[in-house]
Amino acid sequence: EPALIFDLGGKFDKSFNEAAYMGAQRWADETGGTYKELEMQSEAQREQALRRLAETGANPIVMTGFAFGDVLNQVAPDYPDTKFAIIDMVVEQPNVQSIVFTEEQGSYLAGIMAAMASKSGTVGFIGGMDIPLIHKFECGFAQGFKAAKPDGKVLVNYTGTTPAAWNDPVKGGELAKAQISQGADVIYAAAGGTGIGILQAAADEGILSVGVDSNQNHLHPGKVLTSMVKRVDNAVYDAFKNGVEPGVKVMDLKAEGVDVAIDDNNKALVTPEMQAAVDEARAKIASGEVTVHDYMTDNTCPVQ
Amino acid sequence: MAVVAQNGGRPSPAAPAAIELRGISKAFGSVQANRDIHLRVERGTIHGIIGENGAGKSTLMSILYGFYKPDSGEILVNGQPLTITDSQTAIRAGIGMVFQHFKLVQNFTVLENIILGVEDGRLLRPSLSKARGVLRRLAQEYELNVDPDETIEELSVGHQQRVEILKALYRQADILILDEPTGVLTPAEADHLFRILEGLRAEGKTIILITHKLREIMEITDTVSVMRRGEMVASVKTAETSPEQLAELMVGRKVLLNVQKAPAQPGKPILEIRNLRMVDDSGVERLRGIDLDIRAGEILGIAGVSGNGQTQLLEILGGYPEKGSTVSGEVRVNGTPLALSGAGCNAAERRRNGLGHIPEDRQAEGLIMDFAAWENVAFGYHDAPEYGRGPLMDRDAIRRDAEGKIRRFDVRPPTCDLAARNFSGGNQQKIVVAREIERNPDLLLIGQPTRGVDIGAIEFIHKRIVELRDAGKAILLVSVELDEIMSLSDRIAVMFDGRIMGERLPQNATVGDLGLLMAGVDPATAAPGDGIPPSQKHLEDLPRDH
Amino acid sequence: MDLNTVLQILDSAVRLMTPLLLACLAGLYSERAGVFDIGLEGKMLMSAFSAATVAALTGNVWLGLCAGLSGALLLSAIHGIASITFRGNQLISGVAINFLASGLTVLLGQKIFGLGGRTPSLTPGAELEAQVTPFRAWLSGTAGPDTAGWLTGTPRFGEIALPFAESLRGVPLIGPLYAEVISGHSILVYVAFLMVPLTWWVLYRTRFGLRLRAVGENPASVDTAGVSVTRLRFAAVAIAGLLCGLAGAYLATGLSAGFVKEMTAGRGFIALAALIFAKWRPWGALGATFLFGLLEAIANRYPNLDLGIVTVPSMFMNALPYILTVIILAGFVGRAIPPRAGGEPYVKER
Amino acid sequence: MDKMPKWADVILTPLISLVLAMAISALVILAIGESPMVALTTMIDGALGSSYGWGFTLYYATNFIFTGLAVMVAYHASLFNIGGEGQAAMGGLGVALVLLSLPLPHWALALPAAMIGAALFGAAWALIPAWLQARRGSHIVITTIMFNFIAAAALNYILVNLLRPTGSMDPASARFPDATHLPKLSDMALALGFEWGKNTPVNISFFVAVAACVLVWLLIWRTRLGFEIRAFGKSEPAALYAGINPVRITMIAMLVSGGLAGMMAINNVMGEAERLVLNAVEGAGFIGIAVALMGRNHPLGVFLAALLFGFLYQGGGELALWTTIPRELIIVIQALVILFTGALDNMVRMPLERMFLAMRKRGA
Ligand SMILES: Nc1ncnc2c1ncn2[C@@H]1O[C@H](COP(=O)(O)OP(=O)(O)OP(=O)(O)O)[C@@H](O)[C@H]1O
Ligand SMILES: Nc1ncnc2c1ncn2[C@@H]1O[C@H](COP(=O)(O)OP(=O)(O)OP(=O)(O)O)[C@@H](O)[C@H]1O
Ligand SMILES: [Mg+2]
Ligand SMILES: [Mg+2]
Repeated sequence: EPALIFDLGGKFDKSFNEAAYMGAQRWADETGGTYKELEMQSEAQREQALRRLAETGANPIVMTGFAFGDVLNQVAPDYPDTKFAIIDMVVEQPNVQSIVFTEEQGSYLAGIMAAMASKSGTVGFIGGMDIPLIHKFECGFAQGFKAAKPDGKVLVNYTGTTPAAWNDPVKGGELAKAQISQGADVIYAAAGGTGIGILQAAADEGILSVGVDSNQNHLHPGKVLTSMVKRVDNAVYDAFKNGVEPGVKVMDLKAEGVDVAIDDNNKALVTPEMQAAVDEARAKIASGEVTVHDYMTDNTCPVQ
Repeated sequence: MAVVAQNGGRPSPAAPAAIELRGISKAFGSVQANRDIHLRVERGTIHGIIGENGAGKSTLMSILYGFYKPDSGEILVNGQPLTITDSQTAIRAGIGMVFQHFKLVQNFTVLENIILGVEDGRLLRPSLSKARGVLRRLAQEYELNVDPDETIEELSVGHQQRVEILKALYRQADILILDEPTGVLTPAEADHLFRILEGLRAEGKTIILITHKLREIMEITDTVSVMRRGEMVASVKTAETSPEQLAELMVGRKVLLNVQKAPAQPGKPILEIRNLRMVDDSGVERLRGIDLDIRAGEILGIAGVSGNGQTQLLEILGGYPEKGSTVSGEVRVNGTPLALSGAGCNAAERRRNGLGHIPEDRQAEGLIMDFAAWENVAFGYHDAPEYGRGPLMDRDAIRRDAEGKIRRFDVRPPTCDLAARNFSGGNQQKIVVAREIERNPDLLLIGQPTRGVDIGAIEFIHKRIVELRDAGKAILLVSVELDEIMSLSDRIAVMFDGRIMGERLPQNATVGDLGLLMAGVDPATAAPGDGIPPSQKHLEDLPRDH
Repeated sequence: MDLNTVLQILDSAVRLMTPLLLACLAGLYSERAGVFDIGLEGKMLMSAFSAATVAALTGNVWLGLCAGLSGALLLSAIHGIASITFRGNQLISGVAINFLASGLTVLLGQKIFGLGGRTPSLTPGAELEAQVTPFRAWLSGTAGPDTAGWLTGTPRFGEIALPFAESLRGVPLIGPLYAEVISGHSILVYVAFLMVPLTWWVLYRTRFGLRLRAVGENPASVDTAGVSVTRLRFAAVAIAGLLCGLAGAYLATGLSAGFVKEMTAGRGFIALAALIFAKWRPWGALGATFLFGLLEAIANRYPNLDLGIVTVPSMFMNALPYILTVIILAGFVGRAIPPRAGGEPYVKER
Repeated sequence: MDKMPKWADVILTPLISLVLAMAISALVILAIGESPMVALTTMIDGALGSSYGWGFTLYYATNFIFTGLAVMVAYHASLFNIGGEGQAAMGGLGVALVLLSLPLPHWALALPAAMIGAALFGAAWALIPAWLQARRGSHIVITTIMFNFIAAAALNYILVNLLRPTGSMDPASARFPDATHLPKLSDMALALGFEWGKNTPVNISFFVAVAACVLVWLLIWRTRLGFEIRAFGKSEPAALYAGINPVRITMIAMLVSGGLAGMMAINNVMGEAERLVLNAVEGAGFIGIAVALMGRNHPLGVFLAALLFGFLYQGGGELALWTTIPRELIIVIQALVILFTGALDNMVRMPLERMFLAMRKRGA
């Protein structure tokens, strides 16, 4: 019986925990199987949860979030017969699969679309808590945007420094309005629950927004330019269905780990040229002709 | 005892009594504050109630005013039985009360305090202007002058009391209860109050007066009741009794009403004060050059209306001048100069060097009300070597010490575990006095030693002060009670407006003479003064230093 | 920085300060009556949740507002019973109320909507339709077909353009100020601002206000005047509940479109700080909350302050409002004296 | 003069209040369609039913003891320190800096060093609000709230930009050297020859916390300094009269308070995570307020209240982990416990007092 552990944000974080949940749910619906799921309550519980699951014979055990990395590194050797998969972090153990996403690539595509949709030449990025992972989104987005509009401008805001930063739609909305007043006409929200407020403010003010993690195009049909989807659901579904293969699994554009979502809700916003540009970039990234810099490698971003 | 205890139930004469209490009992938890009280107060009389601290006087009156609910018993007002459930009922029945601890809102104006609870409508403006008119009339009628727009915290205690009386009159009280009204007043103010009360009586109003001062009882009341331990032990016509008899009824033993002391044997100077000045943080000069000497074995009494700098003087000598004030001048104790500011100016340091201090306000300064009695005995001396080792305190040593003090000073109840809050005022004072006197200080500062304390305790405290003097110590006594000053002091200085107006020897001084000095009039120069202490003047009127 | 930027920052400050102002005034009523209230946060949160829930279910924001007010009032009642009737510790009661709101909102939200404590978005769309349709159907089923028409309101408070906003825009300075900053807010913003003079008037010009202030300074004075301390304090606590209710409803149905767990994000505590800052006075409350709103708006606008040599990191800019508060407090606002009887239950018999 | 026996006040009242809180909690659980019995047994089983549960309960309790004591000490000086959260976070920074920069060969050396680091940083974070209160009269409630936010921002900056090993996603410091790892209670039990609390985070810090309770008790009720703190807290004018320096007491009380809050870091940062992560405090600073108030500002009370909250935390965590009950239920239960035992205690006490009085009257 497989198991899934959610990080502190909780199963319904409007972000990647929720996506993981969707993936597990899809597997359950399709196969009729059952799985165990756990939500973390506190930092100290991580180890407890991993061990308890391993001891009750759950296999594989999938966990979301980099915060598990350290603990997993300690726990995995104790349970050599159990397979683990961790999302968003590399843990080098013989029975652990590390699933990482190239958010910078997906964000790059979103950046291109934003650049082409923007009339003012200014777009915005609003992150949740100011942590490296979110800078990865920001940096990819900026690179894509600059690739399409070299002299355009990206405004960057972060909501806060405490976990409350993920759940403050009011502040998100206000930040969006601040960016709008500085000319932004597309805003990329990478801020969990705060993002709801950002998308709302963008829709209210009649500009476009870009959702994140799961497909948020439906939240404001015709007003969300696209969503940078991070297919955590696919990763979880895969792990449950096909088992876990130790090593690093990179979910990049090629592996359809990240992408920009285009569906009925935003079809009208995506012009053929935009579609073409995205397709071209996607191909070039896949072929290696274009490399999108990953902020995490050196903590810097080549474009500002 | 030649007094007939008249315990209720007697047939009413033709005119119904203003107040009649039948079998009132009230317990607070396990404390029986009032037990089966019967009381009859005739209309148009002044009725005194006396009793030791904690006898239940305030409780009884609070019941009458609807502040507490009795456990049993019946109240008749003007012959009509009345269930007084809250103060509103009492007010409507024409009862007004001036509490021992005033019930005023400190940062409200006089006018706002007056109308509180009896506003004429939802909006304040009409009520305020009406009250202003009524107040002006009342002020003229009874000579109760207060500025209606002054806030309470800027008024002297005496004026605050006027506000309380005005409050009752504004509510058209027919029956006025005053709980220890003179405890905070100067003789002149007290006389004024009594004239007002007599005026009210002449109008047919009924007055109940609680006091610890037998002189007042004899002077103004028509009848007097004595309470002891929650019971009403006697009600008599004032004309038919004597202070000695009342004191005995009250305490249950004979009491010496006058201080017995031998002439002073002054020794070397202990305290020398030269040109002491103090400017408070709002720039007002509160002390304007004080010069005083006290010798060993001598009591110097400082008389004066409160608010003329006595508090500041005691605080400076005690080592804790008011925050933000600047002090200048010279003070020597035993010949060594004291630091008047900075790190050396510290109350703990002064104590180590042989200073004792009984503060004016025992509840706010002298005691930590929530601390047990034994802790309060160490308070201020908690650094003393005999109370512990190094940073640790030796509880057993302190308790032993406290038990001794409590025994020797007859603190009741004699338990050192009871919180200070739960002792009566008189016993609280005894704890403070025991703590400060038993250390045998070279110099003892005393502020208002017997305010609100019953006569039994006063007698005791006075005796101890005189004993300390006879042991060759110097004592500075500040009191607003002229009686106390005159009977205790070996020399009397009168303070007015931050200055020493003059010095007298008690045997040569008269109340009238001292009273003039207290009002700022020097009989020698006969310079006219307005008799109002500076705290009631507008601050702008006072000269400033910078 | 041009005029436009200034206006936009001011505009943002007005929005950001509104919930703070309402909560601050709520605290003012309560604490002026002698009841300390650190449960402002919880009451706001409860109100935000109830308002968003009912607005989502009925599609009518006014019903949502009523629900928000009731939700906050309910918690006020608990606070009143604990700290007035049973003379409990007011601080503990406030802490408990904050916890209670934080837990209950998510618990109930999950039970009702199954969205992990979130309510559906209040913008017209599929998510909302799914909630509203069954309710309207039920309503017309039980109360008659034409009643569904009652609920044709919007699920959210819209922005109100004040008269002449557009035509006056041309007037220098005042025109843009009026059009940009003053006009174009939700009705609750105007209510909040009107509350300031109203509170001043109530406090200083009415009988109720006089008694309210007295009960916070010296309850015995009120009691001996024959006025019920309990009733006055309950009234004050209830008013505080209503104002917190407005604040919460504004957060969930005015500023944003729906409830997200913990969405008050510490604003109740900031309001408390503003109250002390304001020295418990209505106009002071306006000034203090405006300052907080302004500081946050500035930090939002300049996330990375580039000072030429160094770039101030965003973490610092995020903390700037708090740092400035401390500095201002230390430098300019002296000792704040709270109502004298604050925090103490009124006990006649020791 | 007591209205009822002391044992009734100290034991019976809280117990009945607790039962009431649980009864209401049961109603809430019923209302969301779950079984209160299952919930209760899961909680008790998960928190107290095994050495494993106890291991976690005591771990959380250790955190709460430190923050509870911190609030308590300040409270005795009538200072309301809401800043435990920030001070504990800063304590974590102190621990991390000490352990990452000093080559400490053994935990027995590392523990005192880390304690000093934690206490110093926590105290430093309390120092500014204390100074502002003592010298400038800035209200300590506001300044400590502000300092919580500022601590969060500062820590965020330091972890992300300074302490984070490059290439790591996680805004956390590097792991502390192995030599500095604190012995867990389970290791100690093993050394004594039995198995207890395997894989639980409770560690030697628990004993430090217990020792802290005793020391704080000594400080407050047995030393001259404690006497001054309490006296100052009860009455400032009286303290002045007695020669107690308000500035000094304010500073000392807040330094001790901040130091205690900071010391929490030896449990969660050094003992459990063994590295500094973002938001390591997880609200323990705020729970400390409830713990101190419920513990009636006495170390023994704080200890018991911390245990109660440790139980609620762990039991609640188990509930959320292994049943379908949402984790927010725990917050509701905590709220009800705080409300009934801390604020509505008179609801129970008043009838009890009346009962005892009636009994005594009949007896007498
Ligand atoms: N609020 C109260 N709570 C509990 N007990 C009280 C309270 N007030 C008074 N008592 C009790 O009632 C008794 C009578 O107190 P009361 O204040 O009426 O005495 P008193 O005669 O006015 O004393 P004093 O001369 O000091 O004013 C006291 O001994 C005390 O035990
Ligand atoms: N909680 C309590 N339990 C028992 N007795 C109490 C309690 N509180 C007060 N008392 C009693 O109340 C009596 C008077 O106390 P109270 O506080 O009324 O003094 P007071 O009237 O303020 O004194 P003073 O007249 O000097 O101002 C004392 O006898 C004291 O023992
Ligand atoms: Mg009394
Ligand atoms: Mg009395």
